Amino acid sequence: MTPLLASMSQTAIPLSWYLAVALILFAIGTIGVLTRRNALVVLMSVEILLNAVNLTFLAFARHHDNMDGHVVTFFVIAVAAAEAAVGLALVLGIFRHNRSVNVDSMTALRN
Amino acid sequence: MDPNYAPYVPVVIIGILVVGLAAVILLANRFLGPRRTTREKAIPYESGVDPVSTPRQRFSVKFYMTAMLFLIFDLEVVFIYPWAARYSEFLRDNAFAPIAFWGMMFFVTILSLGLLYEWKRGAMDWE
Amino acid sequence: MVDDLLLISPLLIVTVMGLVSLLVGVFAPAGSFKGWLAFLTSFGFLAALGACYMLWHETSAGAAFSSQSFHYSLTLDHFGLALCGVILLGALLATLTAVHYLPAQKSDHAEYYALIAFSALGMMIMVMAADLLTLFVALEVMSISIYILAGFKRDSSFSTESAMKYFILGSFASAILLLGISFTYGATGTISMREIGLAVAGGDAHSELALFGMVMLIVAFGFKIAAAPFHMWTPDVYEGAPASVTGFMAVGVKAAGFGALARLLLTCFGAPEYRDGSAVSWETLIVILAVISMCAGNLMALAQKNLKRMLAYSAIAHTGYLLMALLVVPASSDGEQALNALGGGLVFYLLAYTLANVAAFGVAAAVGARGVEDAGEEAYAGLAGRDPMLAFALTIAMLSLLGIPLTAGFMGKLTLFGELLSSGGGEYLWLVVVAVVNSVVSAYYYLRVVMVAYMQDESAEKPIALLKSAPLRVAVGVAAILTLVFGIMPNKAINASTRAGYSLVHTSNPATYGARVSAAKPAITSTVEPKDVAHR
Amino acid sequence: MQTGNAVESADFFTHAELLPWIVLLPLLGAAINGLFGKRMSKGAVTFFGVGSVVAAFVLSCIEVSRLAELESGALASTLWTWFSSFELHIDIAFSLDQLSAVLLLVVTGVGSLIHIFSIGYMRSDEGYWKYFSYLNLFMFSMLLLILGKNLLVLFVGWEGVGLCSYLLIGFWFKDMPKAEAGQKAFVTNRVGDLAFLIGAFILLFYSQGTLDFHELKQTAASMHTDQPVELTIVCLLFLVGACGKSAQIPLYVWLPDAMAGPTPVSALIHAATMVTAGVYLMVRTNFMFSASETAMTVVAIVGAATALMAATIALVQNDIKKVLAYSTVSQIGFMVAAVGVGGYVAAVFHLMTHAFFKACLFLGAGSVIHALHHEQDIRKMGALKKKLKVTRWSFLISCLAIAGIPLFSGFFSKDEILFTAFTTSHWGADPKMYVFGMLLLAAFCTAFYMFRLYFLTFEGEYRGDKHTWDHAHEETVMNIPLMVLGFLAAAGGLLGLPHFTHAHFLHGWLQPVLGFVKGKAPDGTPLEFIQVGGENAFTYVHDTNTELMLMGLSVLVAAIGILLAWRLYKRPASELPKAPVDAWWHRLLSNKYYVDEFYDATIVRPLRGTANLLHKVVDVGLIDGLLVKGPAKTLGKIGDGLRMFQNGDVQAYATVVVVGMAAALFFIV
Repeated sequence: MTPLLASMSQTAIPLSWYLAVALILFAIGTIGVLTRRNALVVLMSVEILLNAVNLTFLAFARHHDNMDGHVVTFFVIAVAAAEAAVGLALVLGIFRHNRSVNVDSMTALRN
Repeated sequence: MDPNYAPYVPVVIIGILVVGLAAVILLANRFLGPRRTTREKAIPYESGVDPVSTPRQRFSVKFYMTAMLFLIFDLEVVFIYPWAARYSEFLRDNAFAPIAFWGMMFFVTILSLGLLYEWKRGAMDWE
Repeated sequence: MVDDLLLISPLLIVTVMGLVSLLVGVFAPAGSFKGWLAFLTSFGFLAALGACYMLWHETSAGAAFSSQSFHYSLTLDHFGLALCGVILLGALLATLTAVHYLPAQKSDHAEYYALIAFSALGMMIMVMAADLLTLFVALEVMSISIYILAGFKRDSSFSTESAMKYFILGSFASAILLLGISFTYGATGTISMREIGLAVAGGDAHSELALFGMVMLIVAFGFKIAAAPFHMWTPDVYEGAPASVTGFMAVGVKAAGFGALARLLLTCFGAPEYRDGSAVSWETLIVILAVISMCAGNLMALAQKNLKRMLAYSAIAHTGYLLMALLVVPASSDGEQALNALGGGLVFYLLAYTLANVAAFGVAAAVGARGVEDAGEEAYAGLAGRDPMLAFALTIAMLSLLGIPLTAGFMGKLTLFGELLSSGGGEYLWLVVVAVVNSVVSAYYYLRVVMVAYMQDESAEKPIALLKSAPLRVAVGVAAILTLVFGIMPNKAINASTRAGYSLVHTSNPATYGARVSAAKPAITSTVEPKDVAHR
Repeated sequence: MQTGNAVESADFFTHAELLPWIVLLPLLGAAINGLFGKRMSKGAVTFFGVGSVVAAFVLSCIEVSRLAELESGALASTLWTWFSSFELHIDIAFSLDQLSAVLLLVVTGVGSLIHIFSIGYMRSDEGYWKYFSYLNLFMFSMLLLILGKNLLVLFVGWEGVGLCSYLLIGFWFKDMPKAEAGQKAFVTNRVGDLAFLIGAFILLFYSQGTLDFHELKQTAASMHTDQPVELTIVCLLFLVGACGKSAQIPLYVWLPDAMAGPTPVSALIHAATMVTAGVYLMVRTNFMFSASETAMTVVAIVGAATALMAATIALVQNDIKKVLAYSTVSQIGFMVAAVGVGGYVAAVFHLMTHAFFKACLFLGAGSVIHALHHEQDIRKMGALKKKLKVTRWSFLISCLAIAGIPLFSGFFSKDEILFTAFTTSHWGADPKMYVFGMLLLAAFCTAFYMFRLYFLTFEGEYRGDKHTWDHAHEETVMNIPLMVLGFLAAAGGLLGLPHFTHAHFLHGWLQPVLGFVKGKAPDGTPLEFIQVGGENAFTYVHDTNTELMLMGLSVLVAAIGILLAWRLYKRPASELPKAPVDAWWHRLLSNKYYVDEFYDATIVRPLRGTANLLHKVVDVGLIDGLLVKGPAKTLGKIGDGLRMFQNGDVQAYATVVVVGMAAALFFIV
């Protein structure tokens, strides 16, 4: 192993950098959920949220040097897939009724 | 060099390599290859399908459904793989070994039942 | 290993029942009557209830099992078992209401019963979960099933819309929950609740991160239990979803959410500095949520004429009352505070709430079964003339929700408020007064329902097409009768739920009970009779 | 402390196995009639409905005679432990002491008579079975209220009678105004209940987890020294509760409207029994009230003000039942005032005599209304003494009783209240002198409006249509209760002869309950607070001259009132005085001092407004308008950066979640 690579493996990127990236991603996802009209894009934003969280889990797992975070990440990925399947089916249902997948077309239930 | 940036040196190297390699290949093609252009050759290769159409084209929803189903079942490998990798260690613990085995069997059983359900409901029929 | 399977037998029974009804349904000819599956599922719930009862007595010494086979991810204590019982009871009765309701709504699919079973499974695991990963997965199992159930009437745009709304907001809340779990994990380096509690109490945790995590966990659970201001989804979803689903969702999700939240807060953040303010107390946050929830819920319900929507707002108000139960800190015999125990208020109130809501939504299902979901006033006006039994059950349910004596709801409120008064040196006297004021205000809209059912004439243009369904009547009747029984002779149930509340002492944070529980082995914690902690 | 009390309780109480049956029999009757009444014959319904109450009366007599034989203590019966958690331990238990014995006999006795009367009154009603079912349910609740051994059982009865009155007021529910009257009664009662509940919770907090009356009596003494302010607050809250149930200022508005129900119901619930529950509550917790001077003063003033105000309103009412309703409000005001000046025995005494003569008056009114085909306007009556003989005589006796003519029951009880109010004015705060004056004025009004009612109804000449006159008749089954009640209204006062005769039976009887109470003299020395007529009357001066003088005064006042009514109203129809409808005082009175309007403007509308506002502002305004539609006009110009608010409901909801989360984070960090 060259000295350069050895030094790489020893000097970790600080935890806070990972967290910063994750939180930025989370913010992007949140803004997406709050602002995008297209229901599919909203679903994608939710996926971004989940992946942002995944990133924090991995960063923390690395920081604490244990496997718990990794395990959680696996489960989150699986759950996200299940959620996406249900979400897609629901978007289809909405499309059948409204001929549109806009989130703001869903205002029959109110008050 | 500032030691703080040491971790990024490989990233930089990889970046340079990627850009460089791509540039070299493209340039080599440009300089080495013969050029006799026809109309067919000028358009991107798409197995004869018309490559230019509107990007807003709708796909049948069945693509999505199949993709989702694939995704879900595919993802379960994520749980099976680490289990398989550690299974020899589980075997060493006599008390835990049956739990490890039957636990995964239970998981796989439920998964197969899900598959059976999906099959019978016709989610795998294209038409 | 077989012993360990016995410990989770309620979960296994429900799982198997769900899978069986899923597969049986798919092999049954399309378009045939699927109601008989309801009886199968109900039988499963009944069996699981029996298993819970058995396990309750198995753990009668106050022991809590936490088996290595499941990597300590489940805790079997009286608290979990009691809430499982409440959830199963709700699921059982809600399933029976669906038998003829679904065909009337042209949505008679076998998956319904499987999904009810799966979501009940998720709820049960939620209240038993001993680590945050299990909690998260259980919550998702519950939530995803309920999303589908809410949109089960695919022909109805209301149903689909409510499902979509619930889904978007719910998955957003899941993300917040995950972020909270992640921060807590980051602060302590573990996802096991007990170890988190140890780290937090021992000062090994990164306190700000843990605090952030705690707030986000409370927010996410606040969403699930419909606490204001995270309640916005509730009325829309309750109104749009099929009535039989709403009934189950209203009671099950609330019971599971409160069970998990109570265990989580007491186990992870039960240490004194997280409770009485030298760092930041979650109790303050809970108090604020409680006050906002009961006030907002009640005020918004006042002007509401749709039965289902009114019940949604009332659900928000009841969340407010229930949140108060988390503040109960019983005094222990030796003068020190038994920090990690709850009183009997939470479980008993949830039981009363479950029964009343199942009855009310059962009636909503019966009167709304006209193809078009409708629970407006004209749907149940003059119900007493058409169907005295349903009207009577509706009245009992409303009186119980309102808290009139001799109903379970009254005893629930009395237990809850009384316990809060006798704990914590009276600092919450004002909160009890606020809650009493609120519950009196609620008389206006609850009694309005009774008045419309008894004293208004049926509306001329829309005569009630009542759903004729024997199972529904049985479910509604049983719920109403149990409401009265638990109102008149509640002592056994209250004792059981007090025991359940106290069992949290054994299973939550050992650090605050170092002396008493330090001898605990990881597999089975020590056994302390609730009497040692209780005042008497 | 608790165990000590428990031991003492065990010694104090003698087990009585019949006690629960007194309560349960009416419940049984209600259940049988409620469940199977629709398919049963009228005779069977009558048998279960009336029989259960009569049986309860018989059992009550047996138990009360047992109580009378006891040397000390009271009877009690514990059914089961209702509820036990933390320090709180509450049984479903009944107790019968001398106080509840009086109430028990009155309620079951008068209740039986009214049930019998109802057989005739309700004969042709299709909801006959339902009516008796509700009425029995009411009896059950009322008995629970009276016999409850602790505050919680009392509260169950308290809520139960409220619920039953709601059901019975709205009995003819085809009629929307009647249903609304029921709603009004219930909502107003809820305000009182709210105060009662809060008071009970505060009491629970300071009384070391007991709500048992017997144990509370002990804790009240220690509370008095440790938490005098809290005790006063509890008393005042109980007063508000009593105001709701007993129709006192400011919560009396529901009672006149409640007259929409069947007349026997008005007689039973809104005259004889339920409306006195508030008085009973205050007498029952007299050990607390006695210990708080402030509370006593407020109670006295509320009672006297109500007595006077309702009496003035009754002067101008033209509906026979409305007059009686305001009269009831006024008479209960007398009782409350009696409690306020420490005359608990006088309050109970008046409660009893009032039950007799007011039930008789209401049943008489019912008989009149029944005879005249539901005509209630006294301007269309007159000369009915020719047709309704029994009714006329019983009505006249009751009028004499309520007006306070000597030898009739009301004379003794009302006189005792006036006497107590007068003699105790030196104890406590000064306003009690005004209490006496207000009560005297109210007594004058009472005599006037009662005889105005009597003369307009039974004397003079008939002013209604001929057909009705010809069909007017009495029914035997309705006459019997009238005669019994008329007799009681005449003779009931013998139980409490004036003090100078030393033959006041009730004082001696109630002494164990109301006799010895821990209290504090104005100068601060703790003392045993003794009621009027007790052996060691410490606070009150027995002065035969004063008593006789006051008696003369009240008789004079009553006589003037009657004479005035006689002069004005015993005339032919053409000569009847025209009501000065344009006079400001007449308008004020006939609009009942505009209290309903006042409540509507200050409470009902703002509350509804708040709800609507919240609904509009938060749901429609904030979410829809501000976050969704509003920006389209205003913020839309500012830029696309705020477009997020235009997107639709779900996202607005999500925004609220995010804002809430941010607020929580901000708050906690």
